[in-house]
Amino acid sequence: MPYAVKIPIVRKQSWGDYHLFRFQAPEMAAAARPGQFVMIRPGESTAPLLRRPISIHGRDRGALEIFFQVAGEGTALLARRKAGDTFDVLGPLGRGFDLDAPLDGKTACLLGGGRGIAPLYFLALELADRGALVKVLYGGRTADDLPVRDRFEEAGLELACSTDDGSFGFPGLVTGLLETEIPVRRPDFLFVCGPDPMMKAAAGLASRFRIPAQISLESVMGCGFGACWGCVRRIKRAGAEAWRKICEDGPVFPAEDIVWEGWK
Amino acid sequence: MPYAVKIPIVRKQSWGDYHLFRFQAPEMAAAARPGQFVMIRPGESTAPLLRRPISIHGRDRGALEIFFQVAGEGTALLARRKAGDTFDVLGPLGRGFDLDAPLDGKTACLLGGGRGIAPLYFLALELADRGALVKVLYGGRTADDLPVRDRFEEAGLELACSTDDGSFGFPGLVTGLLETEIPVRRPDFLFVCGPDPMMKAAAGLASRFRIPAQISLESVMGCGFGACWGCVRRIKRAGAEAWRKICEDGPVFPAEDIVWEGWK
Amino acid sequence: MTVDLAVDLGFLKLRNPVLAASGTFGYGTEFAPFLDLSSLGGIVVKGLYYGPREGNPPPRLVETASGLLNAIGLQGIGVEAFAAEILPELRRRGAEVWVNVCGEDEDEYLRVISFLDGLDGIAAYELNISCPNVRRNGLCPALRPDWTYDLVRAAKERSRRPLVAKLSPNVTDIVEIARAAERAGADGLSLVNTFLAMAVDPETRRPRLGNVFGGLSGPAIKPIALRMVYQAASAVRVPVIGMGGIMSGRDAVEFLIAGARAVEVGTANFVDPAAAARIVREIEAFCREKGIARVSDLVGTITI
Amino acid sequence: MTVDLAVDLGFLKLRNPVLAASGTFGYGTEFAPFLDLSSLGGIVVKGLYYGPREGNPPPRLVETASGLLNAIGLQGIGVEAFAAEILPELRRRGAEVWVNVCGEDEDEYLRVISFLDGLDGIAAYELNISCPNVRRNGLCPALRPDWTYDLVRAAKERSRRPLVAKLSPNVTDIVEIARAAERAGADGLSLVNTFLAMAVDPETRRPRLGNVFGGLSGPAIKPIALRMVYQAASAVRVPVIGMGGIMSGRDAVEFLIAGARAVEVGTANFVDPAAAARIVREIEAFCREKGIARVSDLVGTITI
Ligand SMILES: Cc1cc2nc3c(=O)[nH]c(=O)nc-3n(C[C@H](O)[C@H](O)[C@H](O)COP(=O)(O)OP(=O)(O)OC[C@H]3O[C@@H](n4cnc5c(N)ncnc54)[C@H](O)[C@@H]3O)c2cc1C
Ligand SMILES: Cc1cc2nc3c(=O)[nH]c(=O)nc-3n(C[C@H](O)[C@H](O)[C@H](O)COP(=O)(O)OP(=O)(O)OC[C@H]3O[C@@H](n4cnc5c(N)ncnc54)[C@H](O)[C@@H]3O)c2cc1C
Ligand SMILES: Cc1cc2nc3c(=O)[nH]c(=O)nc-3n(C[C@H](O)[C@H](O)[C@H](O)COP(=O)(O)O)c2cc1C
Ligand SMILES: Cc1cc2nc3c(=O)[nH]c(=O)nc-3n(C[C@H](O)[C@H](O)[C@H](O)COP(=O)(O)O)c2cc1C
Ligand code: FES
Ligand code: FES
Repeated sequence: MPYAVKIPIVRKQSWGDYHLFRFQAPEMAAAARPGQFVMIRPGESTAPLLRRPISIHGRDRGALEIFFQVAGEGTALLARRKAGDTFDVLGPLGRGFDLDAPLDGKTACLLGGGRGIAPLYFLALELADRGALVKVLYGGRTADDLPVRDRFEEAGLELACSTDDGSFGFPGLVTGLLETEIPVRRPDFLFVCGPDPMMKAAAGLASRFRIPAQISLESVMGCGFGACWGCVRRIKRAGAEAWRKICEDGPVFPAEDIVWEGWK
Repeated sequence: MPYAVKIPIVRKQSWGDYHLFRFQAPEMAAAARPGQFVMIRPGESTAPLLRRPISIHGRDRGALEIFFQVAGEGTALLARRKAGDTFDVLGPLGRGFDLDAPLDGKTACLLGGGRGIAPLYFLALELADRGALVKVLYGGRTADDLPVRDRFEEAGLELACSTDDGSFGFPGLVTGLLETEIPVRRPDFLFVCGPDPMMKAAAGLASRFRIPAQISLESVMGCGFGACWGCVRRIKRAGAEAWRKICEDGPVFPAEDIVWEGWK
Repeated sequence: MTVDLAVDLGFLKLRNPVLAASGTFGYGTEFAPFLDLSSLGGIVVKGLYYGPREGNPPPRLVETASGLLNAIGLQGIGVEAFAAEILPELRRRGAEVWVNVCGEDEDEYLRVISFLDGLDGIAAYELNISCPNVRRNGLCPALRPDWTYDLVRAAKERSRRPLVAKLSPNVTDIVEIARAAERAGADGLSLVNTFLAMAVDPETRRPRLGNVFGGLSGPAIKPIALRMVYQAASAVRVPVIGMGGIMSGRDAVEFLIAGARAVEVGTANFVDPAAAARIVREIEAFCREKGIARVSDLVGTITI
Repeated sequence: MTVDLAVDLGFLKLRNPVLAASGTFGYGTEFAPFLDLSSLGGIVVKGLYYGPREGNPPPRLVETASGLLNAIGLQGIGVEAFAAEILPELRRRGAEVWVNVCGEDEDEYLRVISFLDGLDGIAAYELNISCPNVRRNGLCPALRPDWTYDLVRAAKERSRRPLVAKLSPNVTDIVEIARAAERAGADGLSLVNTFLAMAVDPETRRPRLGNVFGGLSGPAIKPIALRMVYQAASAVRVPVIGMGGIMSGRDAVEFLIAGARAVEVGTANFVDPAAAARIVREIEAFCREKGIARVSDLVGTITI
């Protein structure tokens, strides 16, 4: 497993609370698969103490990209880094999206809410590479919460946006946008990442329309590599429910395996 | 008492572990007197938690200067600031040097060891302003530990240096340099700041040659303004010994009041 | 929307739920340059013995990860100097004054109370039965329910003022101690005092504190303090004043929700001398944002 | 200069004084990508009950100031799966394996020991009598000397292996508990387990942990843990293994100087998965720098 203490940041882009960093990490980049994540140490002191999980947003030759939103102290510290500074990064971690099914000519709908768009850029490019017809649905509160939408378009990926306040694209929730898409596009696969209620609603639609869906879950993580048992969520497998580790068994799970009720 | 949360750094100079910052703080600068100090918060997180005491090194119109050496985590964090960043500074604090005696035409020897030189630049300029004949003795381990010696010369102040390893100036301790100076110059006053053993030795010389000496002590400080009773050292006053607060009653004390024995 | 910040301790109404914690606010006057002393719910002055005290040899402070280890040893001026030099000044400034009462033995506690009973302008006593820095091994009355009961009872009988017992966190069962203090007649409880702790210098192989052991305070202890405040508040009827690592209004709100009727701000005063007043404003802003009309509506509202 | 890192616990010689702490090192195999498991003094695997355990509902972790609050609730695979899937792999990697033994009641502790006694390749048992996360109120045998005595004695009588009792810091008098465990026949003591603590979310007014209470670990607790290790090591003859907030070689050296014969590294493993091995190297570098030929020469050398 690649593990590097100090990785140089080669580029930074910021939009308000959102930041995109590119850092040089050839081994990590070679090993990375869509849906995997890295654990980044916010600072050098003991407060904040733990690393923070951040998805791999993109890969470009020997470089990796991350895209994140400031959510608290840890991400605020990360956001203060500049090009030329370094990150203490551990990864790639987790199992990522399952891309074993034949994808050529299939239609894939990718549903990203807010910062949940992060892993979907890497995924979209990979799916397109494998011949899938990709449509990305990207939802945010306002137009300002859709900062990376240009990236998808520049990469030639089909994109539709929604905003809760109607300031850009489809007015309403991104799951509303999905509901309008499903009858038109009849996607073969759904890939989802975003806030819990959005993912739960997407899982509901997937089940109603019988579309296989993969969902990338979040959870507070102590280690990121299966050692602390802190990151569990309720997962059903072979009929039996159990607390399963997001970091090791996930973060991506088939929608039908996720137990949404009774754990929070 | 001036108290500002964020003060902009307007200039930074660094020599290895030594750093000189100038920041804009007109009220603080107006109030500052030589020997006083400020308390600076190293960061925004809870680790490190407490502010760090740093002497006022210089004043220049509305700006203050500090000069410090990296000693641990707190000063290392301070050292990472750049011009344009801000400091969270509280001050000026403490009583500073007693300059009530007539100084015109008197000879003053200033003895600074290592980072202990910090308050003596401000003091030397003030003494010169008041017509004293100032001689600064500046000691360090090696030539690299005398980074601000040019400042004194540029200000037209007489300076002699010593290094423990003999790489620059008088070879040996700065108190050795003082011993050679005393018979020649017969100083009327001594002002001392440096490591404890050096200050103790200087106090011994002052007493032997009956020269009134003022010594700027250090101690770990919790607050810097008399509230925690954490910074005490053993001080004799009117015959009675007591633990006295460095931050409030000092940091500068008459050499004969300081009890060097039995407290560490 | 205006927020009603007043809280009623039963024995005393506070203008707001924020007091400055004993030993971290000097005698109060040191903070006059930084905040309006009358803007706080109260200030608990540094622990007072009857006479002046030398305190412990330095080093007295060590910073630890998000914490402060202190072994001041209650150096102080004693009750007479307090009455002559400090109290008039605090009253002039409109401060609500609490005195943290100390003693080497029961007799001294009672003498301190008798003396203070003769003074005007003190709102309440906080009986410091929990300082870990006086005896080398950290022993104090608040470590045992019987010791707690006896001392609180004797002090309460003597006192003409409300008496809050300040408890130690260095115990197996905080509920047992809290109940003993309540049974003995304490009008309220305050907790926690500092945790008995130490630090070693690998260079000298000596304890970093002159006193060997010291008391740990600051954000590091907050999660343990909060648990104890919750447990104590759930077990007694008298009001509980919570403290331990409060740095912000949100920290204070956590204690209120867990059951504290008021809070004390300690170590934060060193980092930011205006912290206590800032925390009052932050609590107010929190309530306003959430549409909470009275801060007392927060108290004990934790849902398990 | 070569430094002899070996330490002798009496019942077992360790190649160096650094063990990975139970529950923070998974079953050990998770760390194989990051360090050579055989380079550590030992690894204490995650607490084992007889059968598989569900653990507590999430959230299970909350970060606090320089600390980590956890309420995992000892989710785990049980002894049979451990024997089949984990132990062979650990042995193949040359790890010195300790098992952290858990139980709902005395009977389960003894059944775990009996089962493990039947396996080869385990160096010692650490009897976990101090987990605060199993019962809601944090109750555990290590809170009382009589409970400690009874359980340690029963476990020791059953066990064919060295038995180290892991103590709780949530007690008034650690010395009393340490002596009870020693009297009951423990071959060594390890301390501290986590501090019972909690956190509240001001937004939801609920505890942040699914289990309400959790255990606090990490740098925040180091000063309290170090004090307890010093007190325990001064009071018993059996070796003491110290832990609590060790992040670096210098932290470890503080515990050794205070009297610990070895140390365990816990929360640090999450932040830096190679921490335990790094700490071995840092201790070695410290000794070399100070001209200390044997790391055991540091143990208990504190000057008061
Ligand atoms: C596998 C995975 C991949 C992720 N990828 C990204 C990404 O690419 N971009 C991005 O912006 N964010 C991502 N996140 C979320 C990110 O990890 C959290 O926002 C971050 O850890 C918050 O840290 P903080 O110190 O800034 O905030 P904190 O102050 O720690 O927390 C702020 C809020 O976020 C919640 N929170 C804390 N940690 C987590 C966590 N690990 N997961 C979910 N909520 C948390 C807290 O409960 C609190 O409500 C990912 C999370 C996971 C688990
Ligand atoms: C009144 C006063 C004025 C000072 N002026 C200057 C100055 O102008 N320039 C400068 O470089 N330094 C000055 N110092 C010293 C400076 O405050 C310490 O070096 C600094 O606080 C160390 O913090 P740290 O976090 O970097 O190191 P830490 O990791 O906290 O400590 C490193 C070492 O320094 C010791 N130490 C910690 N705090 C203090 C302290 N307050 N005083 C003395 N030793 C301490 C510790 O015991 C340890 O051995 C002054 C100190 C005082 C009391
Ligand atoms: C330097 C210092 C001195 C203290 N002195 C006293 C005291 O005199 N009496 C007392 O009851 N508590 C004393 N305490 C304890 C505090 O009042 C408070 O209980 C403790 O610090 C926890 O709160 P905090 O984490 O907000 O600081 C002192 C604490 C510190 C840090
Ligand atoms: C997530 C987590 C799980 C733990 N699980 C166990 C356990 O199974 N058995 C046990 O005896 N201690 C357990 N502990 C306690 C640690 O072994 C250790 O005693 C404690 O964390 C203090 O050390 P530290 O500050 O270095 O982490 C656990 C600690 C953490 C943080
Ligand atoms: S984050 Fe530690 S097990 Fe998943
Ligand atoms: S530093 Fe607090 S009293 Fe001097």
